[in-house]
Amino acid sequence: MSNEQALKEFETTTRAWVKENFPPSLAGTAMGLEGEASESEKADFELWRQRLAEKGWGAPTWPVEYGGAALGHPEAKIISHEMAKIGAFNPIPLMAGMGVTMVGPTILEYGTDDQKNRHLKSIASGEVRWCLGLSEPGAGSDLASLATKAVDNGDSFVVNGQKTWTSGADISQWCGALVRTDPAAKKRNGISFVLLPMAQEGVTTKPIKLISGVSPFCDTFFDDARAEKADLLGDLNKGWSVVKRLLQHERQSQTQARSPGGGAKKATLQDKAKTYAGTDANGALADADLRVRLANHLMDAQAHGLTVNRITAEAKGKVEVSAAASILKNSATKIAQTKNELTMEFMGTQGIGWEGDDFAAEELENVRDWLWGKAISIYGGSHEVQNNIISKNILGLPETTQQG
Amino acid sequence: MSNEQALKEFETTTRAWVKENFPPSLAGTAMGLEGEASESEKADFELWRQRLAEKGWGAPTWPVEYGGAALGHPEAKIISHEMAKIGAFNPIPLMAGMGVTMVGPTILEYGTDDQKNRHLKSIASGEVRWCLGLSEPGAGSDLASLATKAVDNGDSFVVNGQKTWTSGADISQWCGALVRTDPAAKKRNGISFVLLPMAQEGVTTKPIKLISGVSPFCDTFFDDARAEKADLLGDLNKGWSVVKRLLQHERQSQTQARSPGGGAKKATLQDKAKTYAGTDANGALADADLRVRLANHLMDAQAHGLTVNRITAEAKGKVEVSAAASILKNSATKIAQTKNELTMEFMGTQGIGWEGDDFAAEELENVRDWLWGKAISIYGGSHEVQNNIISKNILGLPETTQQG
Amino acid sequence: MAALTEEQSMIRDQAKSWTADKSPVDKFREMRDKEIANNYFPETWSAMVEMGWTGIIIPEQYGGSDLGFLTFGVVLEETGRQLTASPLFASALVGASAILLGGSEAQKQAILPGIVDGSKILTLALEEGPRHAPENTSLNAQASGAGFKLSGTKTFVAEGMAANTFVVAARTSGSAGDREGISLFLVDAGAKGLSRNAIKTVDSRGYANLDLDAVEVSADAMLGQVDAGLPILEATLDRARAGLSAEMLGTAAQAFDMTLEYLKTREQFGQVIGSFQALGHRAAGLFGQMELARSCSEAALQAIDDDRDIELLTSLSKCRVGEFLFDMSNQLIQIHGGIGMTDEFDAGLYLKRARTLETAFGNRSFHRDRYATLAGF
Amino acid sequence: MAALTEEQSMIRDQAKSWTADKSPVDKFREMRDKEIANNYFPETWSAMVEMGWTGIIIPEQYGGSDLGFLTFGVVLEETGRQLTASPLFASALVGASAILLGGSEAQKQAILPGIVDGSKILTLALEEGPRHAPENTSLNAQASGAGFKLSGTKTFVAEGMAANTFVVAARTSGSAGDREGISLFLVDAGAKGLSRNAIKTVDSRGYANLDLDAVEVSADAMLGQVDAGLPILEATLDRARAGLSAEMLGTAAQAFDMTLEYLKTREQFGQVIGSFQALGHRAAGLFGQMELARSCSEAALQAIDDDRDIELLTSLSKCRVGEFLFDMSNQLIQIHGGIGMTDEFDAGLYLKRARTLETAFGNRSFHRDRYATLAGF
Repeated sequence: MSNEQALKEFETTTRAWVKENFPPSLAGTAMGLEGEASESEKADFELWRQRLAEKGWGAPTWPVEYGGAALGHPEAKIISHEMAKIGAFNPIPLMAGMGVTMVGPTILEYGTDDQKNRHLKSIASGEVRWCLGLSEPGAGSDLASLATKAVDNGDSFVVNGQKTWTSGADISQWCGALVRTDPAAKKRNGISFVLLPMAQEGVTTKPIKLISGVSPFCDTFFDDARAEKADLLGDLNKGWSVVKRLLQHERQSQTQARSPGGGAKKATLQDKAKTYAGTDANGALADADLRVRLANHLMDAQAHGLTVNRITAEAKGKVEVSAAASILKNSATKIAQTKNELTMEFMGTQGIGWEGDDFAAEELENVRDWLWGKAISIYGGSHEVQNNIISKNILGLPETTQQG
Repeated sequence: MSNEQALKEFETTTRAWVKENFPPSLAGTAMGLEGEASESEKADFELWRQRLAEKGWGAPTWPVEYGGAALGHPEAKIISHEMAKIGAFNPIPLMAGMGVTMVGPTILEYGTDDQKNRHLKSIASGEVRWCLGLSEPGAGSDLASLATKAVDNGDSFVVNGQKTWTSGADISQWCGALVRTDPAAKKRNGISFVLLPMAQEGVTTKPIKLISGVSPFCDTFFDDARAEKADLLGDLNKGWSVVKRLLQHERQSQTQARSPGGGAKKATLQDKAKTYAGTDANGALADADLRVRLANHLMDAQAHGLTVNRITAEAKGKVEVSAAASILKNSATKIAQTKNELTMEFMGTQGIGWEGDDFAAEELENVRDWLWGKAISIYGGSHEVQNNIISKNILGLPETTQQG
Repeated sequence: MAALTEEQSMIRDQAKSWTADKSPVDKFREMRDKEIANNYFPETWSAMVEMGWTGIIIPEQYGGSDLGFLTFGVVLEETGRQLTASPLFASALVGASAILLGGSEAQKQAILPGIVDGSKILTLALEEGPRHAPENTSLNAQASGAGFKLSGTKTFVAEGMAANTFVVAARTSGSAGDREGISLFLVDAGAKGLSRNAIKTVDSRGYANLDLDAVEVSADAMLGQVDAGLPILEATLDRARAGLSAEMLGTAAQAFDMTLEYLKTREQFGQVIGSFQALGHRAAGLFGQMELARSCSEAALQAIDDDRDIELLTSLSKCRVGEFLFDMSNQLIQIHGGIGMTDEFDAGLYLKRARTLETAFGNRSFHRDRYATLAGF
Repeated sequence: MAALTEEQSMIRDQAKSWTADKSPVDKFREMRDKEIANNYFPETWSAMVEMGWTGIIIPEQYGGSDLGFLTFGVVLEETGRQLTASPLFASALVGASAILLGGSEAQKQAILPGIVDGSKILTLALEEGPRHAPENTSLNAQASGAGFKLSGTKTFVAEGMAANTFVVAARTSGSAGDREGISLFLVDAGAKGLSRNAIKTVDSRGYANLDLDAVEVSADAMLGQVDAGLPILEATLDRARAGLSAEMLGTAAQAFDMTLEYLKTREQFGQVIGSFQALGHRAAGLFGQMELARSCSEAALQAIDDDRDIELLTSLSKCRVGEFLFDMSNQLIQIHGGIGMTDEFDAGLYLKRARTLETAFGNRSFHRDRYATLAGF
């Protein structure tokens, strides 16, 4: 059977399975089942999670022994696609926090058999949520200057220090933390990556309220917290290479620009602009100045999408893959932020609502997106750090003497 | 008599003198009397130069004893203004090369009495043209790394090395040159400023052809050239402070943005744009995209003009002068370059002519302006150097470790 | 700053020290968090009245000091720096301008002293849709007996809950888009048929939506002549734009100062981040924008005082100061990095205020278009 | 580069090494300085014919290789890099496209083999004013006996002195602005009443202005149907735009490479200037623009080969590659500093070429407007 035939067949069986197993009551609901849900909805949700987990579809590309389904990326894509078609979704990656997207893949690469056995299945089933303790108040873009230290204490490390921007720390059960194990070594040496449970006396969390009003992150304090030696991921003092790989997984998940045109159901950006700003006799946006910038934005977005396609094609083809992938983070950021600003602009005074019935839900949502979106150029390698990387690693320009 | 009354009176007498003395045959001719001129025009031109020189109006703010008229800046402005009114002009600053604008003022400040007596009058009369030997092939923005050296030889220095971008070196009689007199000292120390005649065996010049097709600059080679010790300007090995002042004089002459609207006679930029690109039913520029950028450009120009006015007002007023002057060079540059690009754009295929009757004189002139204008962000402190200055001197940000 | 008179310098110093001491941005945060009624502290307002700020553009015969718009701009720049919330701008600048430009002598005598002593709080009720378009005014004013009956809605009315008098733009003839047929009315906040509700905006200031249901006003409630309100309205709007630009400049200048301070103190990779050339050059560029914006802002205010080129210069000012505030508020967040994203830090307050001010009285796009039209293309 | 076929890779390698060896930018400079007739070297043209480049989009039955536009783009990128001058683009892409899209079988057989073997040099004579506006075509075509008489002028005709056949857009009915009424004619360069003169442009390439004075053409000189030439013309223009974008990308990419090399070798303040962060970040930004522009260029060429979304993607490509070339050509000069201003150095050649290409077949503004219209706003 050819590869294409096999995929076709997989698609057919997947479609049938999803249709049979997805509780119709959940169709189109928010993925995380946030806010109020009825008891029956909650039960359906849990049922659906269990069915997915049993099938290994929470993390379908992982090995079967660790809770996955040992599928390829094309198959995983088919699963997503078939779910989307009938309003279904895979809630497990969200429920696992950083588990499915970042911690799990890194454990698969660097973990001992023991670590894989103990941690991966509960991630792939969505039962254990993970957070990541990387940034510190004095170590953001310059992660290597971190100060949280872990001292050898026989079977375990004793961890002291403060982490910040730990996503979902207040609701996570486990944490992957970057700690300093050799204070005498130079910055990037002497760092290790440890896994530790959050439910212990030495760990406290404090949510950080953001300008958009939500608190998805925490300050996390380690005060004689314990991490078992068996939970050292990778070699002692070699945590920098572990975290570099981890951050690659993060960047991969951030390079997709949100499609500005939107799907079939949602009004396109240009249609919304026309609704708010009006049109002239030829159907063109009445605000000619806005029209120019909207056109530039849509071109940016299309150029970005074409570049993603090109990279995929190159990867399949015989020519060497170009360095274009390095530009995607900054490009995606610009597109997302510009989209939000343009939307603010054409909505005018309806675009600056905070809450209340005087604003449509979509209007308020854009305000939150706009504020939240300011972070895209900061986290996961800031705009400036990306430029440093391109300049140095891709273009081969010499490092400035300033860089640590 | 109040100051204002005195100025009013000066204006009246100036108007009368200019009317009486300016040869009407020269009205509106090009200032440098370039290209073909009849013998009688040349004679009239020389007559006019002599009359101005006698009056001290070649460099009106200089002391009378050095060929000036000891006037204030307001009076000097009145002279220019009254000349412009009837199509007259002051050809001396152009004839003196860098003499009136840069060398002369610096000699006035740093020169010995002997130097003042020997050099200034012939500058103020337009009889001796000066060039400046500053940049070198390896020392442009980083002027302090210059290599041309001057070795003590009793009464004189022996100069060896190459200067570049010496404006009008092939037609100048004298040169002010920055030379290294102490090779052992650190970069900015060990540099001196000497004056030397160009008509000597050790000096050769080679015009540099520019992308616009003209050759206003030269490479200048010193091969055992001589500069008299009596022509050392400022102290030995202290030439850096002399040149700093010199460059301030240069920058002052470069901060005026050309008025984009133009005078009463010339068509405004927006009128020209309308002619080439057409208008819609409301009289607005048909190309809405161009219209936006043209509006931005005119706003830039007006904001720049208002800033120049503000700085003048502040200098007169009681409050401390703001640091706004530091931004004028980059601002003026942006305006001049944008104006040329926009003009290219709306002229379309008529905007890319090189020569010939198929293009109007004004179209060809814009092409030359456009190409020449690319230099504005390079010379006299490049765009990048200006930003370094603002960042360091005005905003007080620390020097990067890279800077020499 | 332009060459200020001694009086203007004094007022600037007073405004600077009062806002920094009595009404710093922390005070604004407190107002927001405690959800103070009408979104400003009564004592802030009293202090302003006491300092005479409410009378800056009002002639002496009506109790003001007649110091002019450039002086008002000096004060607004400082309130803009600290995000000081009050009806000062809405009432003592916009409201007062409408009366000064369109009011009869009787109206001036009846209203202006009240603006000065703070007992009257005026505000302009203009907008009916999300985007600024004065000539599209549609709120219906039907002749009725000796007066008019007003029906329709107004949105985004600044200090709309605190105001006791509204200057309402209404249509007495023609239809949306016609320049003729707009009239201005003074409407009491307690008038029968008028209801208002507070709207919650991202900048946490006081705005209201109004609903007018056959609100009766007498003939002498009209500012100026019937159907001829647009010129008064536009002149009022230009004063509003010039004043708002001064406030926006202050907001942006404070954001610049905060950023510069951070560049000088925050360390990364072993040195203060201001020593990274890319950031140093960015700061230099922002500084350039700021100086150019300041020239535009001052020129617009001066133009009103001198009564020349008002339209062109106010559009220039709103557009260029707006551009600087837009860029600066984004860079305020970007350069501060993660800390800039937290509600605890002030950057978000400035960013949110920036976008709100951008929408008021015409955004950059509106003024770019107007500037081009005024310049004849 | 997209995932190229083996054949495309081979052609790219051949084009790259041939242009670098036989037609580097020095060769262009020599042509300019020696004022070579028709502004290209005959041997350059023969070599191209020999390598089969003239037949890349022409079907095999007419002597071509039918490899398609993506392949042609691969070649044009390399000629763009070295500023190689020849009638390749005007004749074998634009001229050939017009015949392929509008020609009868007889016309194809009569002309295409000549394009392939280089004996026929075609070019499009379209523009009549300084700004691209195909539907404004006004050159008069009067029915006369069995044929037409053409009268009027054409400007900025690429390779207009070298061409022996013109594809002339003329108006057979209606007036400027009407989409109906335009017809396309094949006109021999030696036709009675046709005169041409070379114009000297900033990029030192071969362009001509044409004057047609009652030039007689027979009915079978028409491409397509009478009055229905615009769709053929527009489809031809889109092929021209896609091809030109590929050439522009090459020109800009070479400017990028030159600049990057300079950043790595030029020293100032004791270190190579590429280590200054502000310049490093600028280079990173330009690299980003280049990668995005490349995706657009390749997508437009591919769209023609696939016959889908041609209009949208060619406008995207001309606009975005144009933007990159504009910025890159300015930075080429700026980063090189003084040396970049000298005629001796190559930067000026690229800058001059950049602005000429920008005007051809619609500038960025034209295509931004067209993109927005196609996208429905």
